[in-house]
Amino acid sequence: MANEVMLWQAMNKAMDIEMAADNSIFTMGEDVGLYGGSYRVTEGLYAKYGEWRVRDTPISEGGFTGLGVGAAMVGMRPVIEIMTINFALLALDAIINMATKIPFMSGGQFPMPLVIRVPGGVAKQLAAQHSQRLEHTLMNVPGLRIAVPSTPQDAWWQLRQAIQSNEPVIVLEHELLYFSKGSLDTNLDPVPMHRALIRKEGDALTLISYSRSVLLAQQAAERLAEDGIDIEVIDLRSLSPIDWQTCIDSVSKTHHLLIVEEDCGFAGAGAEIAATLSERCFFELDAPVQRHTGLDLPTPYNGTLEAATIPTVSSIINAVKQLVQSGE
Amino acid sequence: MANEVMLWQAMNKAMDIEMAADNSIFTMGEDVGLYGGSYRVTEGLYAKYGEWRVRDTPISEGGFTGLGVGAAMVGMRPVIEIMTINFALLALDAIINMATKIPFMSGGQFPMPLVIRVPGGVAKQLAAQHSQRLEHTLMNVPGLRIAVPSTPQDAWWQLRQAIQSNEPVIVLEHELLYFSKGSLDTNLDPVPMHRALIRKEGDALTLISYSRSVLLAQQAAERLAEDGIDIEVIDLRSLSPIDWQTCIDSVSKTHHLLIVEEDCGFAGAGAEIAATLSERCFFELDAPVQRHTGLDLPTPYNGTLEAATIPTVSSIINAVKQLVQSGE
Amino acid sequence: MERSVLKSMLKDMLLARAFEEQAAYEYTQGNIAGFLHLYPGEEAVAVGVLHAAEPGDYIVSTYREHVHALVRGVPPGKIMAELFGRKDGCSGGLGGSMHLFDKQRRFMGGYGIVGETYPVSTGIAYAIAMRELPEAVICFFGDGAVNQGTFHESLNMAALWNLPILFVCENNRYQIGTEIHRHSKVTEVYKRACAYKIPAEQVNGMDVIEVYKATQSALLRIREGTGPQFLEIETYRLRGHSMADPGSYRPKVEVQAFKDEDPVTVMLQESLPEYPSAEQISAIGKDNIEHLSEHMHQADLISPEEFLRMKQQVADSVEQAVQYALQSPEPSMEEAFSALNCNRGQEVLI
Amino acid sequence: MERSVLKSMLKDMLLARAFEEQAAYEYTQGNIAGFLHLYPGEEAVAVGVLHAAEPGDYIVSTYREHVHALVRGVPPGKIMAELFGRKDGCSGGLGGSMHLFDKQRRFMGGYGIVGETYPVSTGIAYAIAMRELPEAVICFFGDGAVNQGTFHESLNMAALWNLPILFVCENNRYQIGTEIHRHSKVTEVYKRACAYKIPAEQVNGMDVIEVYKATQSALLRIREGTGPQFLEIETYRLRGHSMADPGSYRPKVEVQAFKDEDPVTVMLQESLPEYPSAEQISAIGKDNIEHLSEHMHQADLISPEEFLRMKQQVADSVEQAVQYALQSPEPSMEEAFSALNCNRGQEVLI
Ligand SMILES: Cc1ncc(C[n+]2csc(CCOP(=O)(O)OP(=O)(O)O)c2C)c(N)n1
Ligand SMILES: Cc1ncc(C[n+]2csc(CCOP(=O)(O)OP(=O)(O)O)c2C)c(N)n1
Ligand SMILES: [Mg+2]
Ligand SMILES: [Mg+2]
Repeated sequence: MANEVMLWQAMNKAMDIEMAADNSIFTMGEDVGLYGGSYRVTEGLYAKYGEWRVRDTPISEGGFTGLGVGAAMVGMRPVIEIMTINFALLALDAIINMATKIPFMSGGQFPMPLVIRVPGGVAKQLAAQHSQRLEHTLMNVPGLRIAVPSTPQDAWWQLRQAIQSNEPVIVLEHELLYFSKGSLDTNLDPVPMHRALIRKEGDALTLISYSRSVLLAQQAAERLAEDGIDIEVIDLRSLSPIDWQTCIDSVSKTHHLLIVEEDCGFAGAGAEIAATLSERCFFELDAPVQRHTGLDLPTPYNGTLEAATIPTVSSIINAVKQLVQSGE
Repeated sequence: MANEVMLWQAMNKAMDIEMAADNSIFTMGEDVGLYGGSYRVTEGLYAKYGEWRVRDTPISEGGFTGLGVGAAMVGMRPVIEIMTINFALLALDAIINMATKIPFMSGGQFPMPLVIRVPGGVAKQLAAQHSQRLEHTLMNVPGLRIAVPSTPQDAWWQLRQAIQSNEPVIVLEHELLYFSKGSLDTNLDPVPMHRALIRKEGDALTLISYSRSVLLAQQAAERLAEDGIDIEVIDLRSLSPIDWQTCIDSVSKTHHLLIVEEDCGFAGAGAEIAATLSERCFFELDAPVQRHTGLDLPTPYNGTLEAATIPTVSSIINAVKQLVQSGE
Repeated sequence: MERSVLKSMLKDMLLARAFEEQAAYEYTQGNIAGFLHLYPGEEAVAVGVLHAAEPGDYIVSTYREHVHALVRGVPPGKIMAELFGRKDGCSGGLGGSMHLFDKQRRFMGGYGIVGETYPVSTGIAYAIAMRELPEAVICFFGDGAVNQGTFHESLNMAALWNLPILFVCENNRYQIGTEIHRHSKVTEVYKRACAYKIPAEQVNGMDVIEVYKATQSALLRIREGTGPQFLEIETYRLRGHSMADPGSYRPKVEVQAFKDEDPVTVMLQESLPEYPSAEQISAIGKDNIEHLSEHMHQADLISPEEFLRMKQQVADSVEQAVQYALQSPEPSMEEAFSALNCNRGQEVLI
Repeated sequence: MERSVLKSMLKDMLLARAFEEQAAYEYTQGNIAGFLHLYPGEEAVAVGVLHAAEPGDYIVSTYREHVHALVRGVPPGKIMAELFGRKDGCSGGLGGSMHLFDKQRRFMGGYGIVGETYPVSTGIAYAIAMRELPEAVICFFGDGAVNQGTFHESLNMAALWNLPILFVCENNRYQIGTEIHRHSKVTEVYKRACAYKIPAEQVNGMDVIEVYKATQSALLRIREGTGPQFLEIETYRLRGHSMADPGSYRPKVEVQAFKDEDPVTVMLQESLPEYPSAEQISAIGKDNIEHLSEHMHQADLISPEEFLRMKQQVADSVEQAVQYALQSPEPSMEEAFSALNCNRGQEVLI
């Protein structure tokens, strides 16, 4: 039975069910405990599981992310919350030099069942230092997995899968999605963690996206359908690994590919997607692969400008129309 | 008059001439002073300019890189040396959240004449934590410039240009190049800082690379020429901005593009190059753009395996041959 | 202390309170968005410290910095316009509430990432020391910020190289919802400076005169070449951490603050943090503004009429600030790109 | 102290010295590459500390960790094979000199990035505390590592949550070429623990007995629930920072160390750091190995014959270690990928 829930509620439930099942799981971060989490994902857990399993931390991102690494080495399953991705810049040594290198450097002696949850993205006028995306940086790290859920159902599945996995997994959560609603059926069999899903079928063009941009793309697709342009919308759900086969199959059908992402375009996540699919679909493509991305500009505080730095439903519609026409 | 010098000597000379000309320049980093710098770039400067202008620091990468930012805000021209790129993970908040955001967030009140010099790359069995490359991460930062000199002449020009520029510039120096020799003519007019250079002309294929890989590519090109395959080798010299025009002109001539880089392939620097040129040269390409890159694996300590994780002259030759044939 | 200094401090405190309450109101009206961190309750810190500073000194602050900018002399209209995201804001509408900058007044920014004020300050101070100038840097940060690694790294370097920095910890005992005993082993923050041999003391942040005097002598020591100094100023914020924070983690009886004499005229929406009640307030102690104004009345340093006039002036200037902000246009995308390109000279890039 | 403990410590110190000198030799022969950081002069630290630890305790060390691994019981052959980059190395030849790991012996790694040992240790200790086990973590680091931000962040958390960690600073007074007075304002490292209320003391690292005793009582306090403890152990490295470092920044007269009784048989190449001369040595004090062996001779705890036998055993085991390393094959690329994939279970990824 599916329920309508908000994304944070799906994650909160996922945390709860996993923590109840396995007492080697603990979560840690700024204000995850008494306060209940900036975006409510850990609400109620402090009261239920106590301070050792739901730990408020000092402002020491490098220190407590690294703490998660050490704990994972002795069999714990830490879920570290970094309050926002912007602060994760302070924890990259722990993530890149420690979490993903230790399993390898030790010759495979120490698996790393570590989960790092990070809100991020362009939200509402939070200005340049609080509006970043870091997908590209994390993608280039061998051995790191990246989940980017866009629906409550995926958030429920992927957070649980991340916690159960022995790989270091980053869950990137878009700040504007926590309070978005969607159906959640807790009895459904999970889709594999890194499988891409086709959110809407179509044959005019393949649109690949992830996280919040998928929702915008779906809205754009509905409007385009009214104009008789039927596009296929793929939600990647994972940025490392990427489910190339689903993408290739779609491009082989539509012969047009548009990538939509919120990150700055230059060397963003879309670069890898465009590069690989340009190569692997070379003989299928009727027009160059296009990226419709955020501007290469720090995010301005002013709301009008901020909105103009990232894709919107109407800018996506325009980009699709242009690309479809160019191929004709 | 050109002299044969080692790359570190060219950089050392560049530092010296700039410091002599402008006393708002200072340099700072671990062992840059009394010890003379891990790779000798700052040799002799401590004695000549004193401890305030050539400052040995504690091991506090985040702190002293941020110190450079503050000093640049009041008109100094700091040249911060981070001992290797691997430690720059500890300084990314200073680079990304401070150096590149302050000019913008302040509405343009504070230019940022900051240079950050960073040795890096796969050297000789330094193992996973000391063999990283971080190009992709830095490229995605709007407002950050990245110079990647591969010859003593470029190192001389680009370090001086970086110091004279008001933009925040990262100079990525390959650890295996410091003791490589090349000619240096200090009287030559400089090539613009971010201009790509064609190191060898040819029409069979365009090979784009940067830093140490360019030298390997040149050797490969010479051997290929003996087999009658004449490729064009482009040295990007800069990863942000990228001189697209030089690349496009070349691909329009050769119709084949191979990108060679030492970084892990997935979401590496090559992804942006491949994505943009696949798009912009779509109608010129006879075969898919190929990337010949480092493996998506942390660097093993064992020397044989280490060598097998990155492109070599012979692996480049193979990659060229395969691509040229595929397009036939 | 000179009467004129006291008067001017009182006026700045009134202005600070009125400006912040107005900002809270404008937030509820949708004129301000994003994170908005307000200062009521903490006025004596910024006012006391900055009145003791010289115009040649540099100020580096956090995301809770409107009042620091105000006291430094940034026109209220410029600040309000920035909060509104307008072109005439002190950061051109690009920075917003957390990123106020004013180069001319050596107001070196509002920083949003906790712990950034330390390295910025050491950098400026390094430049001063290298050039042997008589200037100092005043570096603000909260109690929660003390656990960031840059604190440690920067204080060591500042001490090692004898840099002219006054470190000012605004200890309001909370890191958002985490009370100081739950984020720091050593809760007397000034004691942590011992690890760097930096002279440090604790100051009552409810008493602006004490803050002023402590700052004066610390700056004097800096100018005499004694190197960095450290003040822990004990204070309290009356509101939640930001406008998004209901502040429900604070036990009601604990709230140590006084209601402003000038009753808060802002209509607080249900979702916004409530002020402590009059009872809670009287159970504890005195608001810093009331403290100073009573002192001045008693010492006959200000007449009731003058006080009223002062309040009116303050109210007027806040009103004017709002008008200034409202009539300012939004910045254009072109302006955004030229801000990014302020780094560019005439050089040929490619 | 028990005679058996003393003997076993002496043997480990001799083994440590011989192993490291052999490694230096193998480096000059091209059997070892990369950065090689050696321990001669500092043996009393690892030996004294680790002999006082229990098998259930966890050890976390830096890139200068061969001896810590040796004393912990990792077979010399396994370590030498790792330095040679061979498959039978304790990290499968993938980690090398700076990244020795042995899960079974709770040797939790050699870390190459300065400052990483703190967070790894707090993480392990958090797990211990959460599970209420009687174990402790021993966290090694150098004097230069103390200025990294993670030091500060981790010590605060360790103290705040009362975690069972023994912090051991190996103070050899140098951060590569930077002498301690030039990298730290407070050079008595143990005093820096005051910022976290962590009990701390200074120990003579040339006297293994003192190190052993100090560690014993610190670990006892930890097991009694007193929380983290801190030892600053004063020591000195006889060689350069690594094999690539000529060590020319150290004034000759300053070199505070003794030449090993067992004369260094290694032929040092010109490019390698030289040992201090006999005069320099006698000008200062005693090498830690000589110190202990003299003590044991005088107290009649060991006979000259037994001592000679011990040396022979040590020489044999180092020789065997080299043979073991030489006959071990190189790892394959397949093995490298399975190390990366040790994180994988049966789960379907896509
Ligand atoms: C590095 C970093 N981590 C977390 C945050 C989120 N955050 C913003 S303010 C704050 C609390 C800061 O507390 P304190 O330093 O005491 O200052 P106060 O807000 O009380 O003035 C936190 C955790 C941040 N901005 N930067
Ligand atoms: C974060 C970081 N910065 C710099 C280095 C380079 N480095 C390696 S060892 C070292 C000196 C460390 O000195 P100390 O902590 O005293 O240890 P010692 O080598 O004396 O045992 C430096 C600077 C590094 N490995 N990691
Ligand atoms: Mg606070
Ligand atoms: Mg040392």
